[in-house]
Amino acid sequence: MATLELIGFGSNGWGALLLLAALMTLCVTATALAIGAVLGAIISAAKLSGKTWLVALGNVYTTVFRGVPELLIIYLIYFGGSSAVTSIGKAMGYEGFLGMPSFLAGALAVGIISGAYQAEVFRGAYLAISKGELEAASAIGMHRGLRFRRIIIPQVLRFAIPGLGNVWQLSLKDSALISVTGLAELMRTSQVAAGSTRQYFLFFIVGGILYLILTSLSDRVFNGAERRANRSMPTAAMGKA
Amino acid sequence: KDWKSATITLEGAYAPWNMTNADGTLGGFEPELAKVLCERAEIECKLVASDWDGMIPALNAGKFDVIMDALSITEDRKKVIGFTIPYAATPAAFATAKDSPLANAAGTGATIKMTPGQTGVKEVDALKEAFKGKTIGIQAATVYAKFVYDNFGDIAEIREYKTGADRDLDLQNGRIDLGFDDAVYFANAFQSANDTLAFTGPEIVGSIWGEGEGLGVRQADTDLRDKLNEAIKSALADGTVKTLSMKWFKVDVSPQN
Amino acid sequence: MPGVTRLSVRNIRKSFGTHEVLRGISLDAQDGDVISLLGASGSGKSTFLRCINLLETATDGEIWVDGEQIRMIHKGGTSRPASQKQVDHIRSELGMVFQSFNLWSHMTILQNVIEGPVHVLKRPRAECIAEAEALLEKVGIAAKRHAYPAHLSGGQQQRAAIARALAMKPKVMLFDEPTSALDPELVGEVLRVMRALAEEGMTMLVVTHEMSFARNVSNRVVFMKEGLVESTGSPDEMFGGGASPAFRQFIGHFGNGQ
Amino acid sequence: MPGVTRLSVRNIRKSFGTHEVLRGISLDAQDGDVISLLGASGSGKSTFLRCINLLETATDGEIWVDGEQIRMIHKGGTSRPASQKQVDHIRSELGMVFQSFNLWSHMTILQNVIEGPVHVLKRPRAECIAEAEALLEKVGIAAKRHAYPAHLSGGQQQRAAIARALAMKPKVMLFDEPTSALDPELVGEVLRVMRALAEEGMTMLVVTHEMSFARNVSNRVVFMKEGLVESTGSPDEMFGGGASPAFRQFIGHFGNGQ
Amino acid sequence: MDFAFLAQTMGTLLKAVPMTLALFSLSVFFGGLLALLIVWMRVGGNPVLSAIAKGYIFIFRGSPLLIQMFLVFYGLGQFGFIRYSFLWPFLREPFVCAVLSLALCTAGYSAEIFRGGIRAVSPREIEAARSIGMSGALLVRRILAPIAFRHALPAYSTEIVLMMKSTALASLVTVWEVTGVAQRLISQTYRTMEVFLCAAIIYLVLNFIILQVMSLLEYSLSRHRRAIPPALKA
Ligand SMILES: Nc1ncnc2c1ncn2[C@@H]1O[C@H](COP(=O)(O)OP(=O)(O)OP(=O)(O)O)[C@@H](O)[C@H]1O
Ligand SMILES: Nc1ncnc2c1ncn2[C@@H]1O[C@H](COP(=O)(O)OP(=O)(O)OP(=O)(O)O)[C@@H](O)[C@H]1O
Ligand SMILES: [Mg+2]
Ligand SMILES: [Mg+2]
Repeated sequence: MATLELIGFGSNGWGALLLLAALMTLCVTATALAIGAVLGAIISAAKLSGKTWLVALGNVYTTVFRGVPELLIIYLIYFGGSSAVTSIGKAMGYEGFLGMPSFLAGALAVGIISGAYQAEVFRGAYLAISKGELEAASAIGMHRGLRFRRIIIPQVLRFAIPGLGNVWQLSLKDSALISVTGLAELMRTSQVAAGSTRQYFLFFIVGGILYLILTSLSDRVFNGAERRANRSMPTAAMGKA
Repeated sequence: KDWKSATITLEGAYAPWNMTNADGTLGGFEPELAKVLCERAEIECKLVASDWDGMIPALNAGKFDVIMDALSITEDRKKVIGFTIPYAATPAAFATAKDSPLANAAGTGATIKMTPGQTGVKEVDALKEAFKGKTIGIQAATVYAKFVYDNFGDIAEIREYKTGADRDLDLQNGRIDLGFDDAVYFANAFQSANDTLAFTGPEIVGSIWGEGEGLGVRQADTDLRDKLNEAIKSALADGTVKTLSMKWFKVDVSPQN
Repeated sequence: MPGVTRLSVRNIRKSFGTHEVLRGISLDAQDGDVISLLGASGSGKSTFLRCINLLETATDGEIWVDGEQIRMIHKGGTSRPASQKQVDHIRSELGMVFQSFNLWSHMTILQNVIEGPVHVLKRPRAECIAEAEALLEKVGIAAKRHAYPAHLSGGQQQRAAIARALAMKPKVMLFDEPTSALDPELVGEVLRVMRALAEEGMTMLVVTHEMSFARNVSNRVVFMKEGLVESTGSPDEMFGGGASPAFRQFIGHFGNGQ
Repeated sequence: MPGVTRLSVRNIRKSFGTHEVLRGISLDAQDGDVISLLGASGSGKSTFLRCINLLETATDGEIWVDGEQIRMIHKGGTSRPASQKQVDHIRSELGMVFQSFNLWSHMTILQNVIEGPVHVLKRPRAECIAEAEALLEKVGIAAKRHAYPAHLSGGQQQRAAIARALAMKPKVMLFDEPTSALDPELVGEVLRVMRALAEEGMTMLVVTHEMSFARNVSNRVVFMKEGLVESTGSPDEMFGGGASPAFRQFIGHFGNGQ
Repeated sequence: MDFAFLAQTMGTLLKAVPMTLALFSLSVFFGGLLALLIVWMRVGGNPVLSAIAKGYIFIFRGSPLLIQMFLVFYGLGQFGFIRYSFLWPFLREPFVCAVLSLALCTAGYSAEIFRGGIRAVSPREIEAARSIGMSGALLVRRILAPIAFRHALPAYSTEIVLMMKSTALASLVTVWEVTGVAQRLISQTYRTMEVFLCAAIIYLVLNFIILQVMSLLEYSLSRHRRAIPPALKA
């Protein structure tokens, strides 16, 4: 059947390209999540610091990057980032254009956005740590650094896993918007295949299914991580509604 | 700069002008023409695909050096980028569903010539009665959009699409009655729509669509533009453009003036 | 070495805002002393313990732990410890057991117990594990050493918390109502462990509502009222005829179940 | 009207999976009876109360409330009530007071108390408010009627919970360890209210660890052991010399604080 | 900076704000209703309904809105039986389709959020309600829903802001809201940064207002958690 051939792996099939694109989506999202984790940690620390201006700075960051459509941010970073890099190059004596690679621009944009969401996740996780456990750490003479490393970090990670799962989910779909930078991720490859073969529905449905597969795979990873992290928690007794 | 090498961008999803093959390579009229032009200009060219939406800003940001994506040469665009001479000029026409009452409207099969901003042409006005109250789909921010607004804005409902392909789907679905676009593009679209769509009314050619489709370059890169102009001239003169055009479009799109 | 002063508190004051919770409390604990702190809710017992190991900073007063004075900086109405390093050191010499156990939920019981020795005292891990297991044996929960706190009963959690504090080899143990979050039947387990500690000569300061503990285990009873030591004495003096009217009224609450 | 049987339970059994928690318990409560249910942890006291008002469904047995039998459907090892409507009606006649109060956190105390009369019994709001205020007066927290539960002490919350149950004008009150989540000093407040209720002739079934209540307030003591009634009798019989060895051993836990 | 151009751009974009707001409010409203239905199916105990709800949530949370919208708008019309049904006069309208796909998508997310809220309700408070004879709809209306809604509110405000941003995709189906108009402006003027900056400001302001309203709502619904008198602090 022609349809099967189109999405298959033969010489006329888009299967290989689509799988590669799904892999690209995975890579760009993972990079973005890593960038976002660093930013999120810094921003949540600022918001928890209690210093007025740091808190304000954190609030501005989270408000702006959660309040502006992702597409606009991607554009602003894709184009704005290039002109910034170019002018830095000029200042250092390099004549000509220095583009920002689409992968980097896309990962950076999605990462900055996910940083805003991760900041909230980390903050919530920190606040969920029992005050008593922190006091117990002080009471045996742990200094700040040790307390942070031994008590706070492990618990923040544990409480943050479900929230991080959601952020991953959001970023996965934000990465679809990176297609405007020309990066051959899943969304753009589906569009290109659709435009080149004029089989719009076929490729959009296949693209959608690939996204669902990525989602369920990552769900599985996060659920596993959550179960592992919650070994130490009481088995929750679900109340009947 | 002596332009030993250059990067050319195209969308890779605008068949048959340019498209992506299942193995990821680029094919179609423009990639093949680009190869010819680069050889003649003695430039080593690299083709990269990018998204239509950001193409012009990205050119100016320096991500590539040349746009080759059925880019019409217009006054608005000339304000932000430079153009070579055109390598193609295509007519435009209305399309509708084959079984629609609007099929075979007055002037179907004829060709008329128009100049920029021209209205009140009798062949066009002849369509007004039939198109009254109908919905016309156009691709947003194109020269064709301006034509439809100027001539039918008062009698028909106009709906703007982000891409021509979306509009074609809605034409098939019956959400709109008519579409107006590049006739070469349409001819190819009809095939993939299983020939349920057809042209209606006259084909319109002339300077109303600008000078035709040219290569876009940064305004500062006049040396590159000049090199490419020479290559285009020679490819037009020896019929290479015509050969490629017949291969991909089944008609000759090389500029006639 | 009886007679050594393990803990000495001189004239401690503590205010929250305008509310003065501790209004000048002094107390000495010699080696082997077991002191029960009694008092109505809000009388400042918890605050007093928390000031001793600097979870709260006393507004005024002096604290010596095992002969070493905690250096404080008093400036413009607020005070803070002069050296965080000294604070950490002092805290490692004071074992604290909380009402709500406060075991670290992400660690097993054994990990909870070795955490301090390994990471604060920086002692060899293997040695700490051996000692921890002995301690867990002693408080009777060795079988649970690889369980997480959430999977233990309250009484077991509290015994683990005691083992955790003991693992630091503290000079003085501070207990803040260690049994009052427990079901009546679990109280006994914890009190038994505390009684054993007292018999081994551990210096202890215990905030409690368990009159039988105060009466039978401790060698001194301190009764606090509104931020002051209202009366103090040996259990025999206090629970015998000689107590102050306020204390008699206080213990009156407990005799009958109404 | 003494002598009327308010509650009658016949041979109740309850299993969770393969574990049989109640192994056939029967009990009658006449109008004005105050019955104390004692027993070790895990003996099934809570499960028994929860079966009576159908928060758990008994695997077997019969329950009559004020002369009306609860209709059950037993099918293939599982059972369920035949009519949700009857269940709701029966529950509205049984007032339940939980160990952990369980006040609705999003409502003020007054709203908590009138919720049932207004929305379940569908009585006029104004009337319910008047009655609720009288009840809150009676349990001594009328001043707190516009406060939210989170702003009250445990003892106050428990008294509000009692008022909420009383507002439904229940035929029988069921108490599941109503004081064991309270600080020792707050226990008295709640016990006082319960004693007053008993004196007014309310029929009550009370799971408790407060021996003084069982001894002085109730007119019957039921001792449960491993899902069965091990022994039962008047407080004088039970706490006097005549009790069974198992019960004597059980109350032995409570005399001293270890 | 070309302020005249910025002002003109702002003027053009502001004219599209009512369209953005209409898309937003209608899709949040219908999406919320649908979410209630789905969450009822999801937690109701009927395994078939629950599986359907799970599948729905999986599909609509797991795939990009762009694809959903494309398939709803261009895909539904491919089916003759839809084109000739009574629904077509509605589905023919791009605006209706845009609202439909936005609502379908947010319903999946909101259902999960509401479910989280329900799970956060203390089973003990439910038990207390049962023990005075509440059940069924009365229990849901008086106890479960108010507490669950309060728990769900913070997550739901985030979702609503996401919805506001999602309306930006509606230009795909010829509904010209703020982002679409901005893109059209760019393809006329090629001044990407300026135009997008104006659009960004508009969204920022809209979302800021939404968040303020939501936190006001949150504040007024959390009286029972606020201002615990210090004397009663544990
Ligand atoms: N962090 C704080 N901020 C303000 N006031 C506080 C703080 N901690 C305690 N207080 C107040 O100090 C007083 C004494 O509290 P403390 O906890 O020391 O009493 P306590 O004797 O331990 O009582 P309980 O038996 O209830 O534990 C109380 O009135 C309390 O409200
Ligand atoms: N929902 C349940 N599922 C399984 N087992 C249960 C459940 N509820 C109670 N049990 C078991 O039933 C037994 C009796 O429990 P129950 O709570 O009735 O005891 P109790 O006498 O009230 O004890 P306590 O004094 O600790 O409250 C226990 O072994 C308990 O583990
Ligand atoms: Mg205290
Ligand atoms: Mg119980």
